[in-house]
Amino acid sequence: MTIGTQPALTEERIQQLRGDFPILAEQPVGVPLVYLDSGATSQQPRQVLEAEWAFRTRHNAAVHRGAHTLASLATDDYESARDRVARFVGARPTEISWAMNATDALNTVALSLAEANRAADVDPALALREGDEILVTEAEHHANLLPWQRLADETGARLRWVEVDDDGVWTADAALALITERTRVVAVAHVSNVTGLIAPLEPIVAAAHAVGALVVLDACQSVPHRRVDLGALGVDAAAFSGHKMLGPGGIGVLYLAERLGAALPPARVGGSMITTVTMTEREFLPAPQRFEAGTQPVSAIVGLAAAVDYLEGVGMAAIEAHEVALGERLAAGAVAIEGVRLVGPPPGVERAGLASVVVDGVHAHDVGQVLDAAGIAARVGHHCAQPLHRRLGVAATTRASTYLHTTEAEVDRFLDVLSTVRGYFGAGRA
Amino acid sequence: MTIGTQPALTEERIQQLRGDFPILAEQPVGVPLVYLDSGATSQQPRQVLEAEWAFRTRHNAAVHRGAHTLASLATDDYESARDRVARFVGARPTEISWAMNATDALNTVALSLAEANRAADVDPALALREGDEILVTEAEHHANLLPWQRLADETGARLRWVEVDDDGVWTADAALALITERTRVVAVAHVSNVTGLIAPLEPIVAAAHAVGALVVLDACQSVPHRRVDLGALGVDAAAFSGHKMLGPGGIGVLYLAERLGAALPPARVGGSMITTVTMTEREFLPAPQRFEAGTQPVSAIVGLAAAVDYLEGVGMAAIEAHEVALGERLAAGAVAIEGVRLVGPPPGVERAGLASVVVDGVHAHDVGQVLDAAGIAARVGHHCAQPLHRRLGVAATTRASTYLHTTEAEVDRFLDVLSTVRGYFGAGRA
Amino acid sequence: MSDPLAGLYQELILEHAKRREGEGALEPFDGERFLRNPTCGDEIRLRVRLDGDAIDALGWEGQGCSISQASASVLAELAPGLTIADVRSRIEALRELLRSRGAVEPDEAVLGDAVAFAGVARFPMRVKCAMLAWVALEEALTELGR
Amino acid sequence: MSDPLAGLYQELILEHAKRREGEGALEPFDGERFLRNPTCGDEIRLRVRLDGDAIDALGWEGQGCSISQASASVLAELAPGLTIADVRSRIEALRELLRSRGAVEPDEAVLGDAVAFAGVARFPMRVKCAMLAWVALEEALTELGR
Ligand SMILES: Cc1ncc(COP(=O)(O)O)c(C=O)c1O
Ligand SMILES: Cc1ncc(COP(=O)(O)O)c(C=O)c1O
Repeated sequence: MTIGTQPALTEERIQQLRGDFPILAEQPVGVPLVYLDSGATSQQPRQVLEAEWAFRTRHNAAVHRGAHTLASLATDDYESARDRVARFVGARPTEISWAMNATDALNTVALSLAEANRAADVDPALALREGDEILVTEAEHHANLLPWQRLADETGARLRWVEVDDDGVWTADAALALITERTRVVAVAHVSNVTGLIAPLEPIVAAAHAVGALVVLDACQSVPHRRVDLGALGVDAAAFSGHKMLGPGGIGVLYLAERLGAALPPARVGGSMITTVTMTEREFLPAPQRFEAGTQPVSAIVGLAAAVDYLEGVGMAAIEAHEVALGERLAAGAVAIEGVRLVGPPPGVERAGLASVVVDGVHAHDVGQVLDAAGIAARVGHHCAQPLHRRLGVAATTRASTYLHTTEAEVDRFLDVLSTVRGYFGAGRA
Repeated sequence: MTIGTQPALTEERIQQLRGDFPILAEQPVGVPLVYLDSGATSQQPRQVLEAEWAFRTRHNAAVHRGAHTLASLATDDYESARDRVARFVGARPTEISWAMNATDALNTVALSLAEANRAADVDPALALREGDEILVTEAEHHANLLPWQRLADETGARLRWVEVDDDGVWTADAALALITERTRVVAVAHVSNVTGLIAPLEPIVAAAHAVGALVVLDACQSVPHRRVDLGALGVDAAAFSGHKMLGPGGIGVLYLAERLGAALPPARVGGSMITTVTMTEREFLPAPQRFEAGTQPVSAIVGLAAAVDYLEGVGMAAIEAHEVALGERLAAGAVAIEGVRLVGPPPGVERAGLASVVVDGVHAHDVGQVLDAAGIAARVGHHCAQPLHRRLGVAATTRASTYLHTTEAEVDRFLDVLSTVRGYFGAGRA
Repeated sequence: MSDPLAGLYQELILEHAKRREGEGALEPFDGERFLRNPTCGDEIRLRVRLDGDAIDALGWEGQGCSISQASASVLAELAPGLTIADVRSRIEALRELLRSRGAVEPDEAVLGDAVAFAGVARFPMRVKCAMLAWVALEEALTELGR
Repeated sequence: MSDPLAGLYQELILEHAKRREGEGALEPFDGERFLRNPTCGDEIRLRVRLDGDAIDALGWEGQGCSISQASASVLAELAPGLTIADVRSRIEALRELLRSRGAVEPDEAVLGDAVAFAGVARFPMRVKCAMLAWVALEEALTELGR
């Protein structure tokens, strides 16, 4: 069977792919590792490690600076990586610049808007004034909330948010009701890292653009797991992290649509992003260089491009189909366990390949410990989404998140162990 | 012979160390590579690559978040790396936080000061007002100039600078004359990346602290090449980059002395640096976590710690002695060539292991090309120090910069080829 | 259940996590401290009443994992009647035990039921949970200048 | 000198770098463009005078490496007398040659002395130097709406 042009992720195909991931053979607690924490950070296939090793032992040099051959080879690797990452998300190469992580990329957008707002001749398209509004959702990751809180505080704009229901779900209608002439920025996660909810982007982008607001997409949980065409989506900015998409840590991607990249001042200033500098004045290069002050994480960028090649080799459509099925299996399995509450869309409604649960009477940390003892690496805590958890009435949840190497058997093992937790702690007994 | 407790870098010892650097055996132009561009980015020994490979294939996980064993192993690696990097520069672990590169770290200090300045109850120690002054030198790298230009613009403070002489050299006296009651920040490079000048820090720190000014040190060219004890120097903040000290790209180090780290608000906000977040409020963790928003470049940090171990194994005193000797050899050799002008301290005055030169009548780009054809990777351009070059009256210089693996023979080869350049372009002929 | 877990969740711990000795808002009180473990969201508000140089009573309210709750319960049982100096040295003893990664042998005479936390030493991510109430007491005493 | 360098610095280039054909501030002029190569600091200020559909004269001032200076000189020799359309297609031809990494054969009938820049194609870091004056002319024409 094929999905798109790639083979479907059958059990056999997955076993073959797992061979590429050295860490999956590790046994940190003495039993086979069941890695269900790809939503926090993903594991890297040998191909990524090898691409970086080759770069560092053969082409490593400062890019876009020297005239020597090594520098030229490094620059070629660097720009080729940019091209591949851009193509992967439907962007032009000049729309892609680098950050430390997605958090940094989102901060860059907010800091740059603050900087634009301080300019003597503020571009009206970027101006934020008292009475203006920035719209987020109650389910955002702190990385896509705090920068906007601060931008609102600094500019006098008001931060508004789309509320979620008891399951942590929000709707397009609720969002559209809050997009008004006052809205200047709409910042939203494409896929929630807690609920697995897939945001209804199309109407939101249309409504935001109709009132001249910018749309900033937190694509951390979408780009790694499904085909995302940022150009087609029409968002103005987007951020995602290499370490969540089989790539190395230390590299985030900032997408700025051409019109925004041309208008935005840089958040970080320094070398390699200027044309002319005097002791009192500075002029900047156009995007993307304008947003790349100082020496960039070239090896990590090369590794990220190798990850993108790997993902394309496997096929994003095949990955998405596989993970959506696993997400459904997680959701359906969780609600079938007595005393386990599922967060996010109910079974039968599409979700990403992750599920967060609450076990009645047992703290998430204890749930995680029981899972860990069985070799299952899941994440417990507020997943950097405290407002959402407060709304759900819990301090912490337990999250299982999948990737292309996750098997049905691993999901079932998670559900099995989950079903033993309450018994172990005597919860549910009177 | 030993220097400190380590063997001196004799020819034999260097040849042995060179075996650790795979790239030094490469021949990008078909002749042996003479890498004299460590000042831009350094090459990595196998030990650094292997440490990262081991981390990524055995312990990779999100740190300080999950409760699972892999996350615990990763967290141990991460904090152990912080401890080693801190010890290497005479800092407490809580005084070390991570950045994308040194540029990012310097921007963080300036952005955080701007943020502190906007607070309702500005800490008087951090306040910058009209009439206040920020002091830099005319020789700064753009990374240690532009952030201060912008901070001055935003706060109304005045940017002042220590002027350099015709060789690009400045003196303690010139600096001290500019440190007054108005001075709030003194930002200076420990070692110049163009002239190799070693800043007279002691009197500057004393004078700055006497008037209550902060001292921010650009340690990019010092920490990799000599023993630097930031605690003993008494600076308030410092920045350096992993990629210039045998470590990987994508990791910068921000040192904030305890008193400053406790007072400064973060520049980047997001996950993993907060205690409590609501939809409108946020409270931050203490330093260093406060300055570490989002997923950190853990593998690069592990690699940097391996680089630090490697440097300590070789011995910083031995490295410094070796490179100071090479710097003198470069300087003395350069001035002996007709039509070659040396920038920075003259031979006989201590300089770091680098030298920048101007070849009469030949553009630096052409000089670099002739060197490259001979396998010599040197850097040509303004080295991110346009104001300095403007003062020197040239658009670009050619810089050779050394490291522990550089041999006298390599320096001599550079000088040899340099001496042929004018003949090749017919410069000097009438 | 597998071995490692049994080392962590000793019967005594599970029992204390349910018993919650000392839970409730102590009145009147001399010192109070609120602490939060940002990693997992454990919270505790601990109050202490003194009687001269000794701890008269402890009360706490909070939420968190079984380790943190049990640890508060154990402390509330152990501390009353002890001198401040004695309590401080026992807090230090627990800290040393938990940070030892298993190298230190617990002393029941000093730690009472807290010896049951010896297994936590092998789970570095849980050390903060087990220390939470104890650090809260330590800081409350310090704030009182004691 | 070693082989690769000879390919880059052909005699013709070194000769043009010294000759500096067309150097000077052209007066009167129709279009002007200032360009800078931030990597190495090469600068050029290029002026063009038109005569109907044709280039009447070029003048330039600038500083930079031998490649960029030679390339301005070659252009100033080649362009006058050609139609705008013709010059534009020759600029495109040089761009294609330089970006080809050696895959494209230079055509002397089209490029004149600029065939000497064929060797630059193997030095990607120098392509911008060789194109600087040519891009300046292209942009000056575009600004004139031609
Ligand atoms: C003196 C100095 N400061 C700052 C920097 C900037 O370092 P990075 O590019 O790693 O941010 C450099 C290196 O380019 C440097 O030499
Ligand atoms: C939805 C979402 N946004 C933002 C982030 C922050 O990403 P990073 O930590 O790589 O900056 C994450 C991951 O933690 C995430 O899941």
